[in-house]
Amino acid sequence: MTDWLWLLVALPLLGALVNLFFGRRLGEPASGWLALIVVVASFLIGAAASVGFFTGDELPETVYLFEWIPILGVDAAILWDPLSALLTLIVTGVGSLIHLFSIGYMHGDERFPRYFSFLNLFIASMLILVLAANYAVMFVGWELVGLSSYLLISFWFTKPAAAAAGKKAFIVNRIGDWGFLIALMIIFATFGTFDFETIFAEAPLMFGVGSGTITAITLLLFVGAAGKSAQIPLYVWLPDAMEGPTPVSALIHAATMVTAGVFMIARSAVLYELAPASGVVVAVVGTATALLAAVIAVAQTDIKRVLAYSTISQLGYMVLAVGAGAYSAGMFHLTTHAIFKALLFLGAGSVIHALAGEQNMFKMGGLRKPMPITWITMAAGWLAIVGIVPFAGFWSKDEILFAVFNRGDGWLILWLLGLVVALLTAFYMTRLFVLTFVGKPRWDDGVEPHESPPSMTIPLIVLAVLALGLGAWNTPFRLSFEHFLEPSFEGVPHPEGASTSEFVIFAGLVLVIAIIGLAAAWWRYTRDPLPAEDGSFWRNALAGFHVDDFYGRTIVAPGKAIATWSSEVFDRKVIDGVAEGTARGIRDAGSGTSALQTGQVRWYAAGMAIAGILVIVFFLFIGGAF
Amino acid sequence: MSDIVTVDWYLILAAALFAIGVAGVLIRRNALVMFMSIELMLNSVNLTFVAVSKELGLIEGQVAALFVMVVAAAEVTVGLAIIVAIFRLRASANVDELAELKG
Amino acid sequence: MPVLALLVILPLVGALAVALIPARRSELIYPVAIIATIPQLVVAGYILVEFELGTPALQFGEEHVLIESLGIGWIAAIDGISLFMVAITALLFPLAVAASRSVTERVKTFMVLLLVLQAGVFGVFIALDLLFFFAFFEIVLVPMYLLIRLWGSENRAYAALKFVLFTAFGSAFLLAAIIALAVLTGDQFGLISSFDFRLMVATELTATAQLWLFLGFAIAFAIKVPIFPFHTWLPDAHTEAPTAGSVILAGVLLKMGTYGLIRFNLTLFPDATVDLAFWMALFGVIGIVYGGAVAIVQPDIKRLVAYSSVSHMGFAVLGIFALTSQGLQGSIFLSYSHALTTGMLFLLVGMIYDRTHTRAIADYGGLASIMPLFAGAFLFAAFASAGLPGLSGFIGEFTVLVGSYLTLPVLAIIAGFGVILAAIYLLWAYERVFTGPVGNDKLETLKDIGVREVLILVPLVVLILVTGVYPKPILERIEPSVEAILMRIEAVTDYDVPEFGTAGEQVDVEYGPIEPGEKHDDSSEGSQGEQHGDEGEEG
Amino acid sequence: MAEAVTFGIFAIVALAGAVTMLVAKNPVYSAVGLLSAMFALAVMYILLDAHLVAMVQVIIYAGAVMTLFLFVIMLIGVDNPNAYGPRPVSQSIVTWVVAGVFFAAIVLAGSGAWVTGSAAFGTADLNGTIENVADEMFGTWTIVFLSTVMLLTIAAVGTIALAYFTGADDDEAAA
Repeated sequence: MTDWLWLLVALPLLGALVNLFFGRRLGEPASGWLALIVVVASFLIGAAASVGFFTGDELPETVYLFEWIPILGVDAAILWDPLSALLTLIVTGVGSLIHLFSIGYMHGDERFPRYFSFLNLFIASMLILVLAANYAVMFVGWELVGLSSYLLISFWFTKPAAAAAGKKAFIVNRIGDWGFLIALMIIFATFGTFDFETIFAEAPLMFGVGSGTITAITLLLFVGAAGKSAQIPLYVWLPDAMEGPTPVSALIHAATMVTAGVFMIARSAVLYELAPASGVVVAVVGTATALLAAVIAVAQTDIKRVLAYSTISQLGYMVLAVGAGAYSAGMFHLTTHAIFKALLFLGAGSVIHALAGEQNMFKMGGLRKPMPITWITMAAGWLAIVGIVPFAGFWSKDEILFAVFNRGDGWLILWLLGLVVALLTAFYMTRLFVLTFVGKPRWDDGVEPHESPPSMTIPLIVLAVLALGLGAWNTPFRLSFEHFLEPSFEGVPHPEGASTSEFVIFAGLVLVIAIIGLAAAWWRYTRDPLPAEDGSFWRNALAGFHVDDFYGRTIVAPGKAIATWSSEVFDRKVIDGVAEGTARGIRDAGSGTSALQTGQVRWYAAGMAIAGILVIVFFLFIGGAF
Repeated sequence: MSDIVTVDWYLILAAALFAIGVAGVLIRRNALVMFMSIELMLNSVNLTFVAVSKELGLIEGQVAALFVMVVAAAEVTVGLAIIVAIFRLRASANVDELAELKG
Repeated sequence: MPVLALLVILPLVGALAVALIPARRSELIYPVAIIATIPQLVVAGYILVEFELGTPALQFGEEHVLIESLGIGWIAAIDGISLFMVAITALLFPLAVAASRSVTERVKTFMVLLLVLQAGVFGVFIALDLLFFFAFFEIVLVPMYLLIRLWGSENRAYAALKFVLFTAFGSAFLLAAIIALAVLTGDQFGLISSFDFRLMVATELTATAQLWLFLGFAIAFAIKVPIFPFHTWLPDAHTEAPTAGSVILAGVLLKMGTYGLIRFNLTLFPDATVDLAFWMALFGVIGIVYGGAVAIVQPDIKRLVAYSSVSHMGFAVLGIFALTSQGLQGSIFLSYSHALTTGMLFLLVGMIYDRTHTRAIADYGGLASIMPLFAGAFLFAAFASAGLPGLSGFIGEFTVLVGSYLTLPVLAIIAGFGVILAAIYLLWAYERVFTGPVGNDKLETLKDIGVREVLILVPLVVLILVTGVYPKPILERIEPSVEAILMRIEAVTDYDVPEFGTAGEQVDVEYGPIEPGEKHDDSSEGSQGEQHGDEGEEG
Repeated sequence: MAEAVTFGIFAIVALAGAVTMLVAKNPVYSAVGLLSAMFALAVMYILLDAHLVAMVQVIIYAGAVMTLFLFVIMLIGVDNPNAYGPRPVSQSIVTWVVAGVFFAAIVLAGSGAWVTGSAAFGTADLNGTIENVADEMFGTWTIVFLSTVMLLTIAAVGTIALAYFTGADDDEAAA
């Protein structure tokens, strides 16, 4: 079966190419269906190939495709293990649903085929990332998802904001990639290869726990992860990325691409285990990000920006988990988050679609009636992210918090902050849900909300069912998800599981906190009239605490000033000044001596004659004639 | 070669011719005659070459003389062409009237 | 068959053919000029196909002694270092000629100059007699000067003069160094002088001699590459030159610098190379960051691409003086790839300039909705230039960075910033030119690129893509020659090349007499599962 | 002895020709003087066993070059020497001093043994036949020979250029 794995990448790539070159000829629905079919096919291949992992009788395998950069020993190769299988299924599964949704959502767009081409390209890139058998190929996928993200965010490029957002996303990601790149250099200098297998086998033999080299590698890898997974200080691109079409936000900026950083840390678990200091840094950054993003999310008015900050916050959770060494908990939250956040985004997309592009939640309200399916499915997503039993988010979030608590000591602070984030999450998500679906309609005149077409509602329903039921995959009573991933985390110590009594206490605590947040928001936003949110906290939080401005003033503006100075002054005045000064000096010397040239040939001749005499005398002199 | 006429004689003759050439260049105002003086100087140098070649038993001296002749021939054609061109412009071959080389 | 001599002769024949077209049949000039570039492409293709893998030997050798006592003769050969320089030269000239449709004044002279230029460039890359090398190196200046001077834009006189003065300044040192080296070589082999590269390699030089000769060569090549702070001629020359001139300048002429550094500096002066490697690499890295930063704020799109060249060529220099197999291979690959990507960018800028006659970024906006095909091509080239994996630019930069970290870690880390800067200047430029609402009414009427222009771009797109996904055929041809250079440096000096990956396999180091085509069976196909890095200790 | 006589006669002829060239008012006489000096020198060459050089001297100098001179003299007309006006005295003084010092310097230099490095004259067996000269010229001195070929070509081109571009075109040629 693994012989066919290359098709996983090849099929979406083919779809992308066909749509790119022949999309216009295929026309509107056909190109979308083609894109959908290749992704579904990839999903089926992935599912068929991963059956063995579910039954537990297949071992991880590396599939060599071809030699890529011989001098660096890099092969294009696929590492097929439960971790990559899981991500493959998420990417292609959620991807298929979002392709389906997009067929409805992008209806009537004149660049419809182009959109699906980019979407397929993204799927292919993401699969390269998750299937990579070495860091170099992973970096390829890493950059290519950045490319497809860029293309899709700025898909409506005539809007300056969309174009700028795409650029910003790519550049901020590149800053993270710089860290990744340097990590790659150190890895090669240390191990002489990029292969996961070799590195993970040799690292524990070569280095002890706490080694400087491994700490450097892991920290630099985390810089890359921070860029891709939108962690402090590189998270600023993700809210802006909401300028892209909503299904894109759902797929790339919620479910899949942004989790790549978490995936990469989980993939490098062996290295992180050797560098506890890095783990602490990762966990602290993750917690801080989760908290900051949750606070900002509370004040947002744009439905997609709430979800964007919520995504950053949830990513912070995942990063906290992998930083704390709870890799499978982190991966499980990644999985459930992929489902419910995709659901929430698609639901938001459905709403925006229905309201003809309106994204301000204060202009929604009461959509429960005209959009029943969206309402119900959205409710499932809402309860899942808030963490209500038995929705998926409850199980995964609980597991992370429990793992952090179990580390004890200073980790308890992180655990407490995690609880605060849970409270805030419950608050802002309820705010979103209530403002959108409950209460009186506040939409503009002339807007007629309507339920979306089946191509959009079917994915919502599927995702809602998963958001409800997926938690059962890994409950403290039945840790089948952890067992499933076990082959990928060989040699990585397991965090202890919870006993039933512990679980009841902790889960109960989390649940109570979530319900408090939920109730508070429900009470606040079902009032009539709605509370005015214009205090200084609300204004600053709405503006994301002006972090963009801060970066603009401290990094972008001075950088541009230096570059301008280099270009205008250093190049033109200093370097060219030296060059032109030399030229001018020579010219002046020339015109000075030219005064001696009277133009009278006779004087030249006399000069030559006298010089000739002098030469002869000179030779006579050194010849000893005098 | 007899022992009466030594290389010194040839060299003195060459020196005399050369000095006359120098004088010609410096004193004559007719461009053509100045040119002839230059030719005379080149010839005197040739004589030196050939004489010394004989003296040292090295054929190179004669080769050098031949090269000098070639260069002289080239120089004469260009020089005369310049003189003709100047004459066409000024209707005079008086060098003192020319100051085109003024820097 | 003397295929290499053909490379020099064919363009001249072509130039003659173009020159003989009578004035009343001027419509023939353009097609004939294009046809005149095809045979070179065929010859280069033949060389690529027949090139023997796995040996550092100089291939397709030709040797005719002209002046024995002075050691001057026509010596030409190709190895992995020059192979792709020749190939890229053969490829870019047809495209440059084809892209010169918009030249309307003195077309014939223009085409003749381009063809003469090609002959000169081929000569540079194949000549192994340093006198011939120098002659070709200088001959190239003349047509290039005229191309800029006669067909350039507003400020062409300044740019052309600056180009010639800078380059000639370096050439003076080069000539002095070549003659000095030739005399020293002659001394050791009982001749007055010898310009034979192979004898020069065998010459033993004192450390002082190496140092001065190295500097003499390096200044000329540093100006050509260009290495900071000798780069200021480049933005002016690029900006003012006609499209074909910019393409050739960026695609081929700059490579003469990196080629020279590898072929001559590294091979002939190993001691000096090892001593000065850090400083050369340092200036390369300054160039990377400086060029990238300055490119961001350029208001003129051609200047932007020009400064991006400074940045990219900095990577090439860093790779060369990292003195690792990875760095050198990456550097040569990068030179090749930079020719494709920057060549494509200049072609694209030329296409839009032909339509609007402005290069100011501020004059554009929203072009993507008017010229989608053009915008797509530009974005492709921009990403290729920014080193997106899967495209050829990445292979070079990545290999250079990884390779230079082995010996110059700090510099490699700083060089990594160049990757960020590349994304900033290219995407920001793309944003301002192509996205947003349409900038002004004049842009509304522009036509998208047509069949002829697409045909010009297709070969570049295909090569960028194919060699980015599967660079092995190129890298494995470069490798033996690079290994040979490094082995020689190791043998002569006390420098040790760090060995990782598949690098450092034993290859034949001798610069023996050049014989075409003996088959070696012990090719350097790497065994995959070789144990790596078990002696590694953290550094 | 016969050689000494020959040398003496032709040395006088050469000097007389040279002086004629120097003092004659009419350039035609100057040319004739130079011509005789050249013939005299050709004889000297024969005395020195440089047969080829002597032959070339007659053909090139006495033949071609002098013909060219005469041709140009006739072409631009024989100037009236009085038209130039009186010559400044200072010029004459400078001239004769320079020429005299030159003569002295050369003689002095020639008399020093370090110049020739050998006291004996004519000891070597040297014969400037065409074959000997050609061996040397096309063996050791090929590149110099080729350079002179190029020089002649350039001279020819230059002459043609001078003949073509005069008057109005001067400015462009200068730029």
